Amino acid sequence: MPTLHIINTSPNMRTALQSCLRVMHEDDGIIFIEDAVISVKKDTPIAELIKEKILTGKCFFLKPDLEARGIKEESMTQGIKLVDYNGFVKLTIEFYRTQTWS
Amino acid sequence: MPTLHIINTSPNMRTALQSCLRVMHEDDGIIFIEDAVISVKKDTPIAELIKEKILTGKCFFLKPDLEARGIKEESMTQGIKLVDYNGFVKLTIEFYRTQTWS
Amino acid sequence: MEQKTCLFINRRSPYGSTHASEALDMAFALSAFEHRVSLIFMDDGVLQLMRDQQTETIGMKNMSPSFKAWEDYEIQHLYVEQASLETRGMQASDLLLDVEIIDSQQLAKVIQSHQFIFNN
Amino acid sequence: MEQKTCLFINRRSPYGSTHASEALDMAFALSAFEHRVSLIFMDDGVLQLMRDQQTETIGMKNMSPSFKAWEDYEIQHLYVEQASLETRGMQASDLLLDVEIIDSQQLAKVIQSHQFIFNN
Amino acid sequence: MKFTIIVNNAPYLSQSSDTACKFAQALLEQGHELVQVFFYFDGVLNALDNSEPPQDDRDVIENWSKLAEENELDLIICSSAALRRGVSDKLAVGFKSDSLGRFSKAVTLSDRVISFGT
Amino acid sequence: MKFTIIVNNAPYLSQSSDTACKFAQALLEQGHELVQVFFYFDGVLNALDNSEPPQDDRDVIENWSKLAEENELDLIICSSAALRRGVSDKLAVGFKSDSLGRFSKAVTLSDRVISFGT
Repeated sequence: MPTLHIINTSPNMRTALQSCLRVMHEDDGIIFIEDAVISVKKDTPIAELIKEKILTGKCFFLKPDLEARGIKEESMTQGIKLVDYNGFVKLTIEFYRTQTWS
Repeated sequence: MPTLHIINTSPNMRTALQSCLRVMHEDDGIIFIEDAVISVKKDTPIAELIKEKILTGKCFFLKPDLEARGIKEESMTQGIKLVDYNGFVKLTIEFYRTQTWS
Repeated sequence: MEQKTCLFINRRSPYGSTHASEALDMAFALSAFEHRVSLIFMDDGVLQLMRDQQTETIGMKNMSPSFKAWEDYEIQHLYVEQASLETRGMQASDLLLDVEIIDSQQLAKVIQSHQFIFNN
Repeated sequence: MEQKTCLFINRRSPYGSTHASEALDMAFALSAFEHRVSLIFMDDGVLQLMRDQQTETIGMKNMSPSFKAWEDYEIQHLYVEQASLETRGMQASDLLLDVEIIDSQQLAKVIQSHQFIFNN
Repeated sequence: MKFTIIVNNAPYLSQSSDTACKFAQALLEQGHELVQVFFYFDGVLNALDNSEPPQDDRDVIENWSKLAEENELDLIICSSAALRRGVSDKLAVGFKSDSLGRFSKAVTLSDRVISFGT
Repeated sequence: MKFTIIVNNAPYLSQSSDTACKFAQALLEQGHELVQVFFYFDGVLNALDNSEPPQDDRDVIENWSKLAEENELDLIICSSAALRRGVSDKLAVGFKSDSLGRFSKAVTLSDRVISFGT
């Protein structure tokens, strides 16, 4: 019964992502929203941190938050998945529970 | 004209301390208050980070915040300096300006 | 009423904010209303359990006595993450309560065994 | 009135909070009242300067036009820390303004040349 | 499916309240049930009446009030968190102050409980 | 020496308001001058009237009011930050709402400007 982890603060500024990755099950998903969407940028220290998780196909980003911050598709790590608010709702149903990390 | 840097969040949870250390001048001082006082514990990753700064004799901790969190003197890194609210005020006069990192 | 299994993940230092103390209030309330509540202390949350907290000088309410209220509620489990203790140079003997100290993988399983997770 | 030299250190991502936008309001106000104001963008603050921000879908006010107001105020300097750009995979060409890109040691000197520092 | 949403942060300080409102709207449009929106910690500050944000910015509190009116929602702020912070009895449209017991009942009825912020 | 103190965070959410108040008290006891305490960002929420924290906890807002009364201090909340958040005209004792211009004058008169929180 996998969990959807919701990260809403920047991993450049806070250590929530490290804690999340430490206690995450391999079937779990992760969605980056609000200030956390900066994690999408390729070839960065954070990209390295979530590399394995991206390979599982369960790494999601909230598209409206990416657009707001002017982050272009060509600068994103390959293999991540973009969702809108509707897709976010669907993920919370697809996964059995959510856990928010700030 | 040295600066007193004020850190008020835990370096275990946020990256403010790293940013502060990156742009700090060698004459500058640093005071840990509120949740930041956990940095006082010896033999930890944070202790390692501020090791050099402690050697300069300009690493201060707000004692009331240490007491509140039950941190004992024998678990503290050697060479740090404890101040009360009065001492904190005096430091802000002794140094030329303050900069707060959250 | 249908009981739910609720897990509180307490990651914050006490006193730096009211998160620690208000999260406890919520945990107790859910327990009083028949939900099955457990708590995990990890990251700076382990500091909530430190012995000998003295809050007179900062002028704030001492949280430690609240933990004695455990016994009045049917809290299922109190877990502490080992890695969080180690990073902070802490040991089980520093804590004011008997707790179950678990590693990060066990913690992942605890999360999987609950319906709702509350973070703070 | 005695002018002061004021430095704003902007470290926050835009939109995740109003810190970025309210800090600008304060900087502009101090400048309007004859203080000598400079700004540094470092850490996630460099994201405030990204081109092509589109905030319609999140329903928030776009910050980018505010930066054009620079020209109406006598802002002394706009600095961006090189290391903060690099960590985020960003370059000068990603930014919507001409700024002075400086390294961390130069930044330390900029801090030393101001009387008051404002953080956000 | 039955949702409870928890809003933990003050408006404007954090985007969490905005995101929670967008999320609530999306789940309602998909035909799901929103049992309760519960405001805790500084989230209770979303209920402050008469806020006037700058004209060119969004009005977070009004967005909640509209959503509540259009969907006959319960927006519940925690009474003890509100009392501590000085959030008075006069609340914005759609908000009610109630106990953690009321929240506990919503938890009972829900398939998902989702937290925004802290 | 002449100080201005800036309080950037809401009470209770963060200890910063408590620390700022203790710091203000200490500097006044040492005979320094406190030109202004300015509340910005969510700091304006320190001025909410009629808060009632639990009896066994401290009352952050009352602590400020007392300090202001005993020392005839100016506790200034930023009017535009307050308007945005719904902090009304009826403020706790000792607080006044005013513009960033008022703050700017305090900066002019100060030897030290010290920020607590954000």
